[in-house]
Amino acid sequence: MNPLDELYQQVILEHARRPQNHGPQPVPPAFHAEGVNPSCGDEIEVWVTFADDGTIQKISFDGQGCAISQSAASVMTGKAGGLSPEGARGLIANFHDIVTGSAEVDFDQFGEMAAFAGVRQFPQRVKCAMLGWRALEQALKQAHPAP
Amino acid sequence: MNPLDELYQQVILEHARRPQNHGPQPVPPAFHAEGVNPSCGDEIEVWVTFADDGTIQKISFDGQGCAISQSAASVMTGKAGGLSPEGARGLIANFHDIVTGSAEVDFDQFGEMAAFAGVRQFPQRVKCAMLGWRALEQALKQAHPAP
Amino acid sequence: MNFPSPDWAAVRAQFPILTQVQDNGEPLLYFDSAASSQKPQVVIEALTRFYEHDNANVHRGFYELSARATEHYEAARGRVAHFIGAEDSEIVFTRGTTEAINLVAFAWCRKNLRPGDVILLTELEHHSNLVPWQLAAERHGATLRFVTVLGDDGSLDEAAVPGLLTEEVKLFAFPHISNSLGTITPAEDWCALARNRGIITLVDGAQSVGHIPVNVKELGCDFLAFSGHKICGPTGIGALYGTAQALADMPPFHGGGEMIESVQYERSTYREAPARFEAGTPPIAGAIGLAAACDYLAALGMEAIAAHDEILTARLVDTLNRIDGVRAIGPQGKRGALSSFIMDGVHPHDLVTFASGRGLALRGGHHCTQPLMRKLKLPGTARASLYFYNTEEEIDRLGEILTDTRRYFA
Amino acid sequence: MNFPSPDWAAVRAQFPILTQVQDNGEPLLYFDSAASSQKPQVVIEALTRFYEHDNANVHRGFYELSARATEHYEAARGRVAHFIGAEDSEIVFTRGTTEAINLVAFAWCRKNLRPGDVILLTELEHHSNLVPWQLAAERHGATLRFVTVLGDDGSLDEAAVPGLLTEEVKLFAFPHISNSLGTITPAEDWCALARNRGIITLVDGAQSVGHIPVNVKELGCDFLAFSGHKICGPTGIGALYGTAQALADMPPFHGGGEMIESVQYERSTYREAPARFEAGTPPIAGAIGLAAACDYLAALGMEAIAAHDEILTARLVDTLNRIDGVRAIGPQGKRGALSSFIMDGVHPHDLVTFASGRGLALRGGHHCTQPLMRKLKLPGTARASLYFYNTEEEIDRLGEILTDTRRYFA
Ligand SMILES: Cc1ncc(COP(=O)(O)O)c(C=O)c1O
Ligand SMILES: Cc1ncc(COP(=O)(O)O)c(C=O)c1O
Repeated sequence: MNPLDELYQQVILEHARRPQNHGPQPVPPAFHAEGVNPSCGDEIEVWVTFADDGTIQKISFDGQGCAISQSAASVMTGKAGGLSPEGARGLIANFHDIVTGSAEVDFDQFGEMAAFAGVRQFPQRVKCAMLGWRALEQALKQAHPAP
Repeated sequence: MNPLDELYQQVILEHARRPQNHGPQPVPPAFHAEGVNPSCGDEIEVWVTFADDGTIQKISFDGQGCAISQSAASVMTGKAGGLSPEGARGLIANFHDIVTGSAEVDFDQFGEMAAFAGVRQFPQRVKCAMLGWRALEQALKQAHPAP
Repeated sequence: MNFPSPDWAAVRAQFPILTQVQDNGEPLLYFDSAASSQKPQVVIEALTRFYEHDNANVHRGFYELSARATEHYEAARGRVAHFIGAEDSEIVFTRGTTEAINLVAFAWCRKNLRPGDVILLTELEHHSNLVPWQLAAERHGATLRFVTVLGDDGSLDEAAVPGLLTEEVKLFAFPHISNSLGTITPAEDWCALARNRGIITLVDGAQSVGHIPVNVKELGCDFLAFSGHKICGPTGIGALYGTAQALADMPPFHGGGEMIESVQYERSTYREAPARFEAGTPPIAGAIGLAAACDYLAALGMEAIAAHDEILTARLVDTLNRIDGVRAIGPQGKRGALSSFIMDGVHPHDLVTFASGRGLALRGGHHCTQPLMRKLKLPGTARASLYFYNTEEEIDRLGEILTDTRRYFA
Repeated sequence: MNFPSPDWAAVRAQFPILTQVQDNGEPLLYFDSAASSQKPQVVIEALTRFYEHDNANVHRGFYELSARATEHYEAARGRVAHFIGAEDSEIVFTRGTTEAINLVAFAWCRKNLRPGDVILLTELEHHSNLVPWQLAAERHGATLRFVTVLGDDGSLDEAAVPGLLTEEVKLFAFPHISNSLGTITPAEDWCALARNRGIITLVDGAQSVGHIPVNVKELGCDFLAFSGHKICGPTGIGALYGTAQALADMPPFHGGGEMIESVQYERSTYREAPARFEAGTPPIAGAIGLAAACDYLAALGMEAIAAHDEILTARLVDTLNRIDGVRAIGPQGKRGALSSFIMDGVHPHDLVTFASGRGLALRGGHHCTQPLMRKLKLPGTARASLYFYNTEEEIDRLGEILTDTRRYFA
């Protein structure tokens, strides 16, 4: 597969065309965070509500952006639901490792997230892929400030 | 003659060793001006007194500096005495032309000033040669402000 | 047209990088000259020659090498000045357009901007001609006003300009050519209008100098800023032109060697412009490289370059508009040598990434004009910009690649 | 010494300019490296390679060439950082030492300097580490204090430093090595002392980096400034090192592209350091050239360079002192790779002009330390400065020429 086709795998293009959990959903008491990619100006907003036990109950995002940022955020919303804060932080780290090339990519382990391994050949797009994920990180920080 | 010997002609070295009209001579009501060469920090002071008819009566200078600036100032004090302000301005222009190479150099016409023609091969030294002369220009301006 | 037209194919051959094949085997199709131009051999050689033959620090040295370096450096100032119709002493070397604008925004504003004063800009500004004024306004209690952009054809509300140039306006800064839409502003008229009212003008010439003939005296501006790297020169060099009067009206900015007259421990006096604004060892090789670039462009002929730019740009816009789902943005008529465009359903970043896979170098995003993009409700654009070394064949190939791009993502 | 010593003759051969014959037929004897160093082939080639293969604007491009240029530029930051023991994010590229110091004098002082505060300097300062603080003090109502120079051996009143670092002192800036006398300051001790008292330190490393091993973490400074052109790199590039904390404590300075996060017409937000302080297109090729120079020096070995510098400098001082009527000025013991000197009855300018006629490149004057010269009652000095490419034979030849010079003018 050439690098472009690896970057724009079918699953990525599908998510970009029809993102999940997308659109403004300001349901209080949701935690809300924004991500801005200074190199392109793309912005993404993420809303998260937490269950009483601290796990992520509902997560959605809004914003316009490239196929990479949109599909990455879409996949994120599918993966992060039900996770504990630590679990979510671990997931963010996993995803970062996938797009930067620090992780062996195992489809069984990572599911759709593995499709983003093609990003590693385009270092300039790492920020796109991480945009929504960084916003989730922010929202987690707000909900569970470091002691 | 090589460029160096042309620059440091005997007459220049002589004037540098034994400058005329040299030393602090703050005789009021002398007009006084300073020249600073920013590229080396050398400073020269010039004092001028004028006769009733406006001609230069007495001119002297003080300051430490290189052989070129000292000898040029020394020669200046020998040449400028008795000149009218216009005459002195013309002399300054002549000297500038000599050191920058805009003038054919005629020893009969310019006398010791002609010895400074060697400076034109050392553009970095033009400021040295002009240091005292620029101060004279300043003093003239003070004494006879432009209308 | 009464100027000789160079053999453009031969000219192109003078740019070593343009023969490059990309990693993926595709030949390089360079359409990002508005961001940075490529360099002809003669400019690269000027740098090499300097370092191999003439390198020394300037101004304070009395030995041959330093005298030569100084001569070359000051001659470079003269050559750059000549290129835009200025006097030597009206050129301050800077790192580029951005630093040139910041120099004015700090030094000129420090002396001349008071609380309540207004700086007039346009809504087209590149961040580099916007953020420095935001910071200056904050420092001095002034405010910014803007000439409005009327639509994504990049047209400005020119009729409003006389009314906007009120008494509180102290400075009017605007781009000669917009880098994201290609708009050409009526710079001469605006400069005349402003000068009549005692308002200082700064023209951001980053996209005009080197593309169209620019003569600062005809332009009538007080300041003009431009970058070397956009006009075949090295990176890290550019210039601020200022009239003798405007430069004299600025206190020192950076302090250090070269810009001083006399220094004591507690206070100093400063030299006149341009030295006053060139603290420290200057980018000597850069200045010499920029002069080589200016000479190179002048030898090609700025009229010839502008005419060739125009032909290529027309073909570019036409090519873009023929592609299904693509819309060229910017002026209908005369414009800078670039076109922003959008492709239905394809984000600019995906577009340029895909295009890059075919060897095509485009820029995608906000082009350092975020507020403009926001105002026009664009999520950024893709932009193809060109220079005289581009060819009609390259433009045709660009059209093919964009057609493929649409197909890929649709 | 447990480091391998390079073959210095072979090293010298890597500098194309050093084989040059002067106009008058004399071979070039370059003794002005403290003003600007010469460049090895490998640095010149790094520039050429960039312009011929990798040139594009950085950061905002998604195509291959721009990705490569960005990678090289950011890798250059890492290589320069590594050279002085810093983290990548602690390096801001500047035009040189002067701009680096001005950046701190503007941005850091704007946030942190209040009326009544004091900036402590030494009487050794180069104008570039003096005038920026004069201007900052004027802007903020602060005052300057100085560590006293005790004599023309360049020694400082070190005993007074603890007493001078009072509560009002907010920043202590000093040279690591004096460019006119060669004094080496006790930088580590001073940084530790200052840090203990919460006082920020800026070390002017223009004459130390590239001459002796410099590790910023061992030095313990908050800021370090140095210039590329003095350490085998191109002109127009240098760096400011700042600890993450010190850099974070600075508001933006120049505004423009690259340094912003989000821009609206009325206000903007800014990126973190180092991007925050690199407005506009950076000197891309310069940064890559500087990294090549750092790698080159590291490959020679900074310990080996320092040891070789030391041997040559000792011979230089010895040679000077043997000449009748000549007196070397500066420290008796360890010193930077240079010596100022005076010759009885011969003004430094005449000396260096005459020497230049023999191919010898010396500097004469105040060396951008006017107040120091005035204090020491010197009408300037002549200065011979060297680097690892100089040879013992050159020093011997320098001795002969100076002997002739004395004879000529006496
Ligand atoms: C000690 C010292 N500080 C600062 C500078 C200024 O460096 P630059 O001119 O490269 O900015 C120099 C060099 O001239 C220097 O020797
Ligand atoms: C219109 C305009 N202004 C200013 C700039 C900034 O130029 P530089 O980045 O060379 O300082 C640019 C280029 O990016 C530009 O296109």
